[in-house]
Amino acid sequence: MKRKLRDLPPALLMLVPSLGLLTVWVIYPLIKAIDYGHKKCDISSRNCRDVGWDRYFSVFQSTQFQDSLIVSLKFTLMTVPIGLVLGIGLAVLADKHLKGIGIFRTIFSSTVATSVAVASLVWFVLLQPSRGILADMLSDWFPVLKNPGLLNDSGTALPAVALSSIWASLGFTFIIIMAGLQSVPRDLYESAFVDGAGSFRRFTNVTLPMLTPSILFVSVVLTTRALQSYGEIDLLTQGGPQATKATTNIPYLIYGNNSVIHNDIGTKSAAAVLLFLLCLAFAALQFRGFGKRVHYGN
Amino acid sequence: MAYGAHVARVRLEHVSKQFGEGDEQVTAVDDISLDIEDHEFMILLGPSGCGKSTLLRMVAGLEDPTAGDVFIGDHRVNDQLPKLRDIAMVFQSYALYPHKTVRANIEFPLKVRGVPKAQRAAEALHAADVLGLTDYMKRKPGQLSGGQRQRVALARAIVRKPAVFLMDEPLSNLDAKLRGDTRTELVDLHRRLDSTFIYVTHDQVEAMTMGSRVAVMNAGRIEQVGTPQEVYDRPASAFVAQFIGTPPMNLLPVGVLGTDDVQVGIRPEHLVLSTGGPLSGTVSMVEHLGHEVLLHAESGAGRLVARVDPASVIPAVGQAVQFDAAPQHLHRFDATSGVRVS
Amino acid sequence: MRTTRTHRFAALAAVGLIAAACSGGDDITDSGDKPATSSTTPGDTLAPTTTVALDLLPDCPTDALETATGTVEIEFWHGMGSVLADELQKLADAYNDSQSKVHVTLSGESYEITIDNYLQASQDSRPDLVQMPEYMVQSMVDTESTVPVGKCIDSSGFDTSEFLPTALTAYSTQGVQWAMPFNVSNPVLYYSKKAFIAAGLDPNDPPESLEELRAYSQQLVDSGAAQYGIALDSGFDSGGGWYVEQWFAQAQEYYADGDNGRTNRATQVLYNNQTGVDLLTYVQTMINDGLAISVGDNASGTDDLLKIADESAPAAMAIHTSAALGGALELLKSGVFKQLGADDLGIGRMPGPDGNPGALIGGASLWPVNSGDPVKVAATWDFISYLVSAENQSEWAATTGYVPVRTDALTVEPYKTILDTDSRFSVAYDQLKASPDALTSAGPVVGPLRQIRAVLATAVAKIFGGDDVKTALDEAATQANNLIADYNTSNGG
Amino acid sequence: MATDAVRGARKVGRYSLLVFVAVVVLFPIYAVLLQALKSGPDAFDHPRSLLPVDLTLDTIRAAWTEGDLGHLLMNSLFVSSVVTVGVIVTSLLAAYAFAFLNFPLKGATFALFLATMLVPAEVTVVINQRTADSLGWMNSYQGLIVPSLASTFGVFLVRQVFLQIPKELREAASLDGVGHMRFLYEVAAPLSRPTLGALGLFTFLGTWNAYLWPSQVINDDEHRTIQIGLNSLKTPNDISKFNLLTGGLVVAALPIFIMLVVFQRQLVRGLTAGAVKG
Repeated sequence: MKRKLRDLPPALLMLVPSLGLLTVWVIYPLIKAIDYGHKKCDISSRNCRDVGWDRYFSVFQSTQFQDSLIVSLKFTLMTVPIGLVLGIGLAVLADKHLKGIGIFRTIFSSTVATSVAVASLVWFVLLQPSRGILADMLSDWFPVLKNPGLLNDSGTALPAVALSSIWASLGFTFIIIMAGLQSVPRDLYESAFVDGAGSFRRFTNVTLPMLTPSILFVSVVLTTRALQSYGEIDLLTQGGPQATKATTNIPYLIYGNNSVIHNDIGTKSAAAVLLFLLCLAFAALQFRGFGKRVHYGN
Repeated sequence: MAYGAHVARVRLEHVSKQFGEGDEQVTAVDDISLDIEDHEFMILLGPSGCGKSTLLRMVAGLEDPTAGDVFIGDHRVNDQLPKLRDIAMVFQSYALYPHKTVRANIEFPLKVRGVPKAQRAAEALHAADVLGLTDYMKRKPGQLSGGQRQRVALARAIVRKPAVFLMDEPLSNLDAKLRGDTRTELVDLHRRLDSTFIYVTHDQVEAMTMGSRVAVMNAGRIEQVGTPQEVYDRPASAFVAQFIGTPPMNLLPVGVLGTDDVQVGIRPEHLVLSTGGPLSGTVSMVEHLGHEVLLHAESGAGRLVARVDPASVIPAVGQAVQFDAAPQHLHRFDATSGVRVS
Repeated sequence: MRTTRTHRFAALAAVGLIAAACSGGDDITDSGDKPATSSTTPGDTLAPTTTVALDLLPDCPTDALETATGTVEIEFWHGMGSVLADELQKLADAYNDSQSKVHVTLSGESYEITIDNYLQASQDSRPDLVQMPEYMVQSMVDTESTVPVGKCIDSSGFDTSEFLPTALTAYSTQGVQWAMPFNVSNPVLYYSKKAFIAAGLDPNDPPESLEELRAYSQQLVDSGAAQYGIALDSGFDSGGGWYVEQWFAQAQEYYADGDNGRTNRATQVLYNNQTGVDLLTYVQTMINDGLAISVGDNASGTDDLLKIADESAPAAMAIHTSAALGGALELLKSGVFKQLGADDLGIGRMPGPDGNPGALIGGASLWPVNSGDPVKVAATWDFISYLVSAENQSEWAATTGYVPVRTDALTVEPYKTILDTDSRFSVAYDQLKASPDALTSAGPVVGPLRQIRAVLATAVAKIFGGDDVKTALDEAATQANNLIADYNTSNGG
Repeated sequence: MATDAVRGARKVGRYSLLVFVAVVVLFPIYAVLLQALKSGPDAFDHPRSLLPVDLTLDTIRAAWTEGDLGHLLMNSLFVSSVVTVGVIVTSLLAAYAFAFLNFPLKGATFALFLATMLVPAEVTVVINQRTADSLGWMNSYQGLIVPSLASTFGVFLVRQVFLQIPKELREAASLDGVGHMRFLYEVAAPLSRPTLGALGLFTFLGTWNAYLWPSQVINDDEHRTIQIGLNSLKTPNDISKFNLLTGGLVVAALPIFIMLVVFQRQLVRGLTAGAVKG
């Protein structure tokens, strides 16, 4: 007991910077946002009145939130599994002792250097229907690239944003999975080989199980990114095409320039808190689903 | 307490230590009182989990006693920070700073205390010299062998010239040969230094060969304190009797060679082959160890082990034998408490 | 312990998702309390004309600058990007160099970010002057944070006789001149003269009415001169929102009640009336007949213009803000597009119902902020009056493609020469000048106009895609009326 | 066992696959780079040529001056560097408390730390903008830097490393009278250097790439960072600058690509540190 208290002053001193910053910039705004969620405010968000906590339910049930929730879920389902599979594929491909493999590894991890802004604008330059490089090169085979443009078509806009996002995350996924692969003890492969397991069986019985911590980590990070993606939407489609709002995900519903709740801090906060709960639920599901199957090296 | 002022008597009075709370509470040290004289080499001996390390750590100040008092010299040090207790400690894992050189490791305690650079270098060199480390001063711990690391840890301890040395199983990570050599060195070191040593081990050989006194601990209590010879010759309890000595003392079932409330113990060297002796059995195994032979026999009183002269006639396995023992070599312990009765 | 909690979370989330799937969809703007006015029918609730009590508004002590000691520092947040920002900076630098009483510092972002930053900021950290696009009028009034420019005009005796009436009216409601028009633009028709010639059309006689637009398009497509007649977009700042407002102005109809919100606070939009249905049915037919092509939301802002320069499937025309003219000509001059030079670009007035002239002004205006410091307010006014001088408006219009807010700017260099040598720069001005001086031509003033445009843009995009016109417009109108009611409840309506 | 011929064929197959995938992954970067290295009429040939001919730095140079990219880069560099150092310091301190000290509610406090990791920026940005505003930090380096100075991820990462430092090391030091701060900078921090390097790189990248917060807190040219500045090269009102964007992209991405090549090992360690120890 005494010892615990003896450590308290230094502990407080050491925690104060982080704890103070987190309190001011994360915890306080979170609480404040939860509070705003049941208020309605004027254009400057200063004079507010209470509209009741059931606002959270009505926001959740509103058409716009439901639509954007579906977009968010679709986007997550497009980016996470495909990103994972591609990342694992690249890593397995590059996990061989071949001459010059280092160059390929550098190339595969290169997109980690692109920010959301850079990656999105790269794809903007590629996909712009009249001047885009890809649009120009491939429109004979894929007319949609030109008319109305991959980012302007209700059917292809979200997959196109997802493509940009998958590409941007590929380097990250590759690096993590690659590191996971390299930490698999070689004798495991050798013993599986001796046991007569073919390369596919070695992959499913040795590689994948040993990769579970890396896969869990990547999937949590990718899911969080997918659920919180804003920059790529803002730069590529601005939530459009408007007819279907095909890329208005929850963050864009909250922050998008032409969102109907753009100037309504109360509704925005309520939607943001709901997004937070969604992220929590996803993280919990992933840890639960994966948790028991994760093999930690130590 | 000032650096180098040696008042090295260590006194523990009714010291207890509990870990955990509520149902999960565990008593690691249970009301121990112990007096360690100045310049004594005190061994705390016991099986793992008996509380000996906890006791040592309370002397060091790394744990606070739940009850009781710890004195170093004339001062009650319960509330004193470790650095003020004039002690040095050698850990089982040596606890060397892996990123610092040998020299920096040895100098570090002095540096912390603000000893001037030149003096600190000289003293580190002296300590290194004492332990034969002068050739390795620029290496880092990772580049040293286990024995060398252990000596660096010792050097780091002696450089401070503490009143009390605390050692927590410092030899357990060494191989058998090195352990033997280091035992001798430690005894030598103790002789040369004007310090009290408190040494924790579970190895009775270390206890017997190095200690000026041994405190045998079991389940948080001290069973016996005495010189190694006393502890061996007159074990204060059945536990001590069995813990000290290899092979351990034969403990006969209650009633055999004694009364219903007394258990009798006989050391293997005191069990002699004697036709018509009171303990009969069948030889189950014969161990030839060169200078002696260990004879294992199954008897009505359980398994017996006798140490016999290799020059004598050794019975074969399966042969029926009888043993006897001189009355002065019988140790009697209370059947329920295990305490020595005579 | 941890797993139990995790389980509970997961279960909760699952329940939530299922509940979500089953629940009905209300509008998100209904999510507070139901506004009382949402059930009334459009047009019924015209309140009597109100005027704002001028005495209650902050004063503009323009002579306070005389009392200032030393240089007065003022801060100006604007929404200009790239070359426009550079040009604005040039004007400000010249101002700073020309006198020592006032020094202005510029901060530029997009309009959207400027708006957000301004609205979120406390009054203390707001700038002394802010530039706001035309759709922000009612919102800015409701922040009660500015000094009405009208008071400055009165107090300083500033002469506004040379100003375009429509430009001034755009920024006044209920008798108060709130802001000073600065960068005025309006949509014009951009077209490829080359395509017109190839189709046998007169490259100097662009279509003016919607009927002509259709006929021209037909001929362009039939002749093979272009794949499409016109490129349309459904961006909320252009084809999806703003242009519809333009067409209502050209048809001399109100877009919102309360005389476009200028006599009274608006409570309803009116665009789902017959005029709206006719207009958008026209557009839909154009697309269905292959005469027009939708370039979508125009998220990049230039998709429609680039369609004119497209090699493989060009459109011959596009409606786009006049503000882009300078940049477009510069781009074409650089020779990036081999098949289209700067001289091949034609500019015509925005084709509208019955070929009526007239356009609503777009662009933005200058709002002096009520900092509470008379000296700063006076200094801000000094800078405003500098920016809208004939000389500077001439300079500004010449480099940007914006329309001068005053007629005498046309007679001053460098704009004068440009007009003389390139008539394309005068089109936007001419159609603005020709606008009738009526409230229908002043455009709607509605609190959440930005959101209303977004809502309409969705409807327009749906109509482009083939949805029923009336249904789409009605849906949008309902949603817009909700927004207005919701806004009015929260903002002293 | 496979024959040499089969093995050779496999090798060829594997290399072709590697090359093909590498081309696909690199294509966007290559295409944009190529676009940036062309100017005027060459930039928009139809059909577009992918051969590196007639290259010029004109577009990049124009983007550099037009977008004031030098200034933007310096801002990003300054902000990212300060945040990196700050995060390392705050993470070290907090991680030390969690790893080496005992105090009431330690578990709860740590859980609170971890929980903040899950709060999306979308929830906090609006309120944080207010906070920055009331502190007078709009359009300032403080506004860009201070809110990012604490990193839950950093605390978590450093704590993991600290937990692997033998307890005896701390005990030995405390017997010598080494205080917490001294142990931190003389023993614990040096021992975690690889992780700190990784954390630093990770933080630097994250700050360099930040988009949402800088766009909300900065409203002037003086403090704008490169990510936000890029958007001004894509401004809707100015059609003439279409190709400048590619030049800007190259300038914005280049420093990070160089960093990636130079610090590849640290980067990998930084990214994997979170994964391996979950």
